[in-house]
Amino acid sequence: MDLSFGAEYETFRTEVKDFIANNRESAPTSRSNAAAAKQWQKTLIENGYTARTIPDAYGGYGAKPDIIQSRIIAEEFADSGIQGGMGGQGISMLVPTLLEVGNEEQKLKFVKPTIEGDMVWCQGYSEPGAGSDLASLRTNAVMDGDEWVINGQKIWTSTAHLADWIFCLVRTEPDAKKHHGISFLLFSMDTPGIEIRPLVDMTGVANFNEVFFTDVRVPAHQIVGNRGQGWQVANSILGHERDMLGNPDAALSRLNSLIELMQKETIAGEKAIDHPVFRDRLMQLQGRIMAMRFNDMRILSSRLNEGQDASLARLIVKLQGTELRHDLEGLAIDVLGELGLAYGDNEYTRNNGTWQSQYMYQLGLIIGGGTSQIQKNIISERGLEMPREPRPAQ
Amino acid sequence: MDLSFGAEYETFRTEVKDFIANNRESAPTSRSNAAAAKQWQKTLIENGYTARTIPDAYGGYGAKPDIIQSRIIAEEFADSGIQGGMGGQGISMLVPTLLEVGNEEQKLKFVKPTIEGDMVWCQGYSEPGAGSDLASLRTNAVMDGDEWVINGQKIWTSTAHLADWIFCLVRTEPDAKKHHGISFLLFSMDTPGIEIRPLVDMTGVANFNEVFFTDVRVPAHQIVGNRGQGWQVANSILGHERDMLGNPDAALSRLNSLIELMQKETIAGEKAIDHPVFRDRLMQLQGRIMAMRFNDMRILSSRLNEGQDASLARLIVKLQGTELRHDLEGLAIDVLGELGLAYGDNEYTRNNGTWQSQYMYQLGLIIGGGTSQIQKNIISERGLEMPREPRPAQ
Amino acid sequence: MEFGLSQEQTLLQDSVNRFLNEQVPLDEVRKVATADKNDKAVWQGLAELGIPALIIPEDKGGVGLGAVEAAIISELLGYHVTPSPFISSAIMAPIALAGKRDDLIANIAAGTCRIGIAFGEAIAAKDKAGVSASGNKLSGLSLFALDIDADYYLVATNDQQLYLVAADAVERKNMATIDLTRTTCELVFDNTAAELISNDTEDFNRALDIGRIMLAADTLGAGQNMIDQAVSYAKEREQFDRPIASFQAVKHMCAEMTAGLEPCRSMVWYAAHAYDHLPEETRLTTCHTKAHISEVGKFVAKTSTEVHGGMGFTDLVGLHYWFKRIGFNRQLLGSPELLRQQAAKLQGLAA
Amino acid sequence: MEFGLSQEQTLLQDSVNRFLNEQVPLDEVRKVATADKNDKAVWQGLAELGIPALIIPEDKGGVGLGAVEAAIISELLGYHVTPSPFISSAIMAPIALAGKRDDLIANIAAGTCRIGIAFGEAIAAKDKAGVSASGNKLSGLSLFALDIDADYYLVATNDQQLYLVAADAVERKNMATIDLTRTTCELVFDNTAAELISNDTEDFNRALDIGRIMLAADTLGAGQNMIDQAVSYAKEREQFDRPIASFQAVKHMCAEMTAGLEPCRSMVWYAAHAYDHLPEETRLTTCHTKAHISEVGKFVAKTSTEVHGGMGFTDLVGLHYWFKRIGFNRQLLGSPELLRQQAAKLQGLAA
Repeated sequence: MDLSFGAEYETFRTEVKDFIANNRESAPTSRSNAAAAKQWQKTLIENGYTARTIPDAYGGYGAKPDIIQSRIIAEEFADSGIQGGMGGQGISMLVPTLLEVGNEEQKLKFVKPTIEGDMVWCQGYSEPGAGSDLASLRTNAVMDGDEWVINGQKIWTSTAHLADWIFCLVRTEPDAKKHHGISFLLFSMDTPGIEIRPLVDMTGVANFNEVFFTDVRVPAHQIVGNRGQGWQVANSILGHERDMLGNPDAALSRLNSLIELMQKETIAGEKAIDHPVFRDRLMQLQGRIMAMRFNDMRILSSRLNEGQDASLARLIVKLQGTELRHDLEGLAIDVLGELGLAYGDNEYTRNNGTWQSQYMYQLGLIIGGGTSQIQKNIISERGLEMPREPRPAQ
Repeated sequence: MDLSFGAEYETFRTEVKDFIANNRESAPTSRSNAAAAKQWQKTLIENGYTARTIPDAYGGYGAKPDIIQSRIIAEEFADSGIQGGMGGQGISMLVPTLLEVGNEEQKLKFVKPTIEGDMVWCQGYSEPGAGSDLASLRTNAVMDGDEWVINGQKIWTSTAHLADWIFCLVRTEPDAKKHHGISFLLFSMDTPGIEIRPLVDMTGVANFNEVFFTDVRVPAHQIVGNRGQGWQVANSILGHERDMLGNPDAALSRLNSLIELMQKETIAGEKAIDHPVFRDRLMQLQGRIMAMRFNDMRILSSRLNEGQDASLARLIVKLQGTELRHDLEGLAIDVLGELGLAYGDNEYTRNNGTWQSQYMYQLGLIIGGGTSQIQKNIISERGLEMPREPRPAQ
Repeated sequence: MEFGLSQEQTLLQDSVNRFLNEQVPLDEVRKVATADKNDKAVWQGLAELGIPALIIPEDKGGVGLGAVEAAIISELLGYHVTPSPFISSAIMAPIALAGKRDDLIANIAAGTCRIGIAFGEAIAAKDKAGVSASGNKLSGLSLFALDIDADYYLVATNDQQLYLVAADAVERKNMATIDLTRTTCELVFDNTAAELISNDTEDFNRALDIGRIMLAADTLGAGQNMIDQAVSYAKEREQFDRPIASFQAVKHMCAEMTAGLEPCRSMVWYAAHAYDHLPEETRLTTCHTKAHISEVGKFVAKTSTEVHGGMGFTDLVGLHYWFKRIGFNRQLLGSPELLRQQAAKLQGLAA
Repeated sequence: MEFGLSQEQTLLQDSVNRFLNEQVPLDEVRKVATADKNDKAVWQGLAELGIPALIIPEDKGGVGLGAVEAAIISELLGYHVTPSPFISSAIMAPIALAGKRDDLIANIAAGTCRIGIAFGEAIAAKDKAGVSASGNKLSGLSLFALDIDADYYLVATNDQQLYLVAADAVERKNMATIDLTRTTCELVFDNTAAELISNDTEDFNRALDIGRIMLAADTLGAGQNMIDQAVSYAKEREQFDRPIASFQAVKHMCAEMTAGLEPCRSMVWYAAHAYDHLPEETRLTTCHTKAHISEVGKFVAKTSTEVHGGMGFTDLVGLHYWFKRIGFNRQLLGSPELLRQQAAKLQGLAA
């Protein structure tokens, strides 16, 4: 067991710290405009603090992959509170996909503007009728001359109203088996025939959109991989998304906010932290978070050290992490009692009303990105090698 | 809403109380012999305090069924602490079955000695390979001349070592569909070829047995119902068993013992009841028990008042009641800490070690009589009309 | 012995249910919730059915029914997430004002007067809030008082005395909560004229008891609707070429919700019956009823949303109205932890 | 950065696992448990593998390994429900006696001396029990002391001073518990001669910390075995013409157990590593580790029994040995509630 990253990496950490200290002034804030944000992103790329391992031929920094370096960068930017590299589904999902399975022309055309923030993407996967069973999607694209003609509807398209382009799964081979009839297309959100409707969710905010396609015409070459291979193309990165959910560091940070809250807030004149039942629930959560943080360390270690197997540890993160967060936010509401009900434009909300909004949003995450039920199927089938449910007789 | 049973029944209650007061001396105790117990049983039948609704032609008291009278009798005997009518699977399961579907000869031959305690029965349903899927049972009976020849094995046969006779499900029609190939046989446990092995369970006690049959020969006429109808015969009373599990009055009595315990026991010098976390768990259980007791009142009411539907209330009793009891016994163990570990021959056990033995036994009940998983299937399919799982493709 | 609804009670239930189904479907609730409208038209409709007069004695202009009838109406209002001042104005206020202000009670019965409830600080005072009385003047702050459109407020002081305050005598600010089907407000008292209604804390507690039973009934109804919606959605929704209702995981989620909620119906009936007929059992039963149903409700709210998958998370289906109503009921007039603590005290099991 | 087992640690694990698989299968455990035998032969076998000497420094006759190695051995002993005085004699005693009684430590390492642990009353004194010292004499009562076959007992007084008492100087009675793979006893002190080992409560706490980590590791192993058995049983057992492992309800039960237990492995590793290398994190991590794993273990014990159906309830499969071991570990050296209370205190969140 060796929990340190070693001297070499501590040097690297110092470099990152120095960069942050020296460039703090240039970092954009919530009040900065888009141009400032893009300028900062370019600075980060030039210094290797984002798009670090993307080849410079495609606009990246071109370093060889190093998980610890990436982690140190993430830690230091998070600690400093200044803006790190841009996120979004284009950068986190499309770019890795293109680098993995895109053709040279696509890499040259799309990667650089995407990572530099000039090209914002949204993801067109889920449909109203295709959730857990994503491969049953029905949005279809028919070849007409040298164009695809797309009709159908997507849902849960989080940044559709801001996006320049979309990467989208469509059914192009209606006669093939369901996983083999899908293609992965890229097209501009300015293409005629696209309608975006904001999708208000239970938090009261439109975090997502519905997107409708009516005879949307897309050049034939804007396909990633071959016709009918879209499912494999999409799956080459789906694991990424799952890994992003259930992060124990975020849970720890929320727990610490809750502890602060409980030290401040009173119930009938008594501090909430002195209420033994709430305190016991708090400690239970702290124990669960601790377990998930050490689990996370084990996953990191398995990626660094050959021969270490943390596959089960990894399979359970989304399930455990989202339930944990939901429970944590729920405890805060219970601690606050009636004050926990305050929401929206109410001066009595605590922590900007995030206890309620996160209580609901985390329930959304329990459902999204593979519901808890799908997660349990995956854990039992892939992790424990239990049989799939038998195919029903027709 | 009228929670009283009315004046007429209060008169009846007084009669029962008087009987108990006047006959207290004759009631057997744990030190009485079998003859005294049988004599008491006869007295109870003669006075209509057990076998009340069984026709006098078959040895019963011959009253018309009255749920409230039965309940008053049960309540008064329980309250008084004196021995009520005999129990056992012969009296509670076989007799109602015979009265429902037995032929006249069987009723005349078996009911009277059974209710008088001269004929003790055990039940031969479950097999090692047939638990939740009881209808897949494989113990078989082949007709040879005018006798059945039985081979196979039963399990969970609770009073096999004490029983005179067994009522037993066997496969007699191997070529029929599984629910249609079963017959319901009665035979003496003295028949050659029967071997009984005690089945020790996790509580450390042999509460059950395994019973092995090797060429056991049984006269052809000892069948209830027709060949192949055994499944229907057995099911005419299976509901009875399920109703006996999860009784909220028993839970209430245990809760009261736990409250007493918590008022007496100390943890590091502090009374357990003053420990807010344990007290909160206690109160949660009290709330759950209250809910189940009122649920039980509703079920009783629906049997008394036409047009009241309590079918869902009834379907959930076994699932909720057994889980509740398991949780309750578990709380007592947690309250006792290390003392909760004491078991068997240990002077430090509390309540005769029943917290541990019941914690385990109630887990047995969660499993037995239809596991919690089967209960949830039943609630969703019968109660909520959700579809059965599709039949697997072969 | 009869522990179930009588024919009259079922008829009452049916008529109100029909009204709510027809006149206040989810679309109407949305309009109130999103502030295009307030709940006055709904309340007017319910007044025509006699709902504000439900438990007011006949000789005071009411219908003269009891707590069981009140509970089954509250359950229906929860089932339909109906915006209305039912619990505050039609139930808690008449109990508290009985024999004190028959004039107001008659107006409540007629639907021309609404009375809000400001009990929060007397149950568990929040930081910096709390109300105290000096002579016939109130000072202090009450948060999450029920009903922004009330004409009067029944205010409980920190020491659980009851005062009546006219709405126009007090500074009143809307307090937004997650539950947009109800309104709550902040009341600021600054030497505000008030009428002493009772200095017997038992009067405060009787009004509180029935309020808690009503909130429990509301959660029962809301939870039942969420289960009904989940079961029905699961039967329609197909994934992997079969209705998701045929998946054991989904079936078991629905079975667990049902197993939890079904006994709550009997519990609400019993608590309401005890309120009118079994005074020695009322308070303990009430504490446990609201606490237990709040816990079951929390589970049902989460689980039924999960059965709906992503649709449960959207505003399209509107399931969140029930989710939030259950969340609101959980905290109001005493959280489960507080109620269990009180249950222990009532039995001499806590100091 | 490496947070996982080294090759040496894996080899150690493999060799002990092989020994336990071959020499102490369930049938052997049953013999010890049902009192036909005691655990001396098992301990002798483990001594030949160097287990009693595991964490004793090399210059004291030991192997000189650390808490992580101790934890993976404890996990294995839990996995195989092995009867042995490992936690008391091989781990807690050498920590407490270090620098005080090197002679005994050498004997422990050689496998010729067993030391029991009587800490219960210093953690949470039970009614009428408790030990006090006067001069070098002990008086009082200690319950559930570990190991009926010990040569000495390390006794903690109510004020957490550590004393060593020879077994033949004290009245000792067997205390039967649910877990027949361990022995505990009642020790009655009546002006009993004792040797003061330490009056620094930190010495008591260091021994307690590692004992708690070992119990957590034992539950981890026992829980893992119960999951393994449940999964394997589910794959073999057929009902309704298919393996029950293909039913979603059974799959999800196994998935939930795995999701709960898998992070516990990392937690035990970390706590053990912290014990040797991160003193400022040790105690809090230890409290949470034992508390959390006790809760997960309780769920796994129940759920894996349910997966086995009736067979899980019988003695035939013997699953209950694991069930009871987990139950024993939960209460010993501090229950989850007590540990969470202590965790809060360590952070200044409780008085």
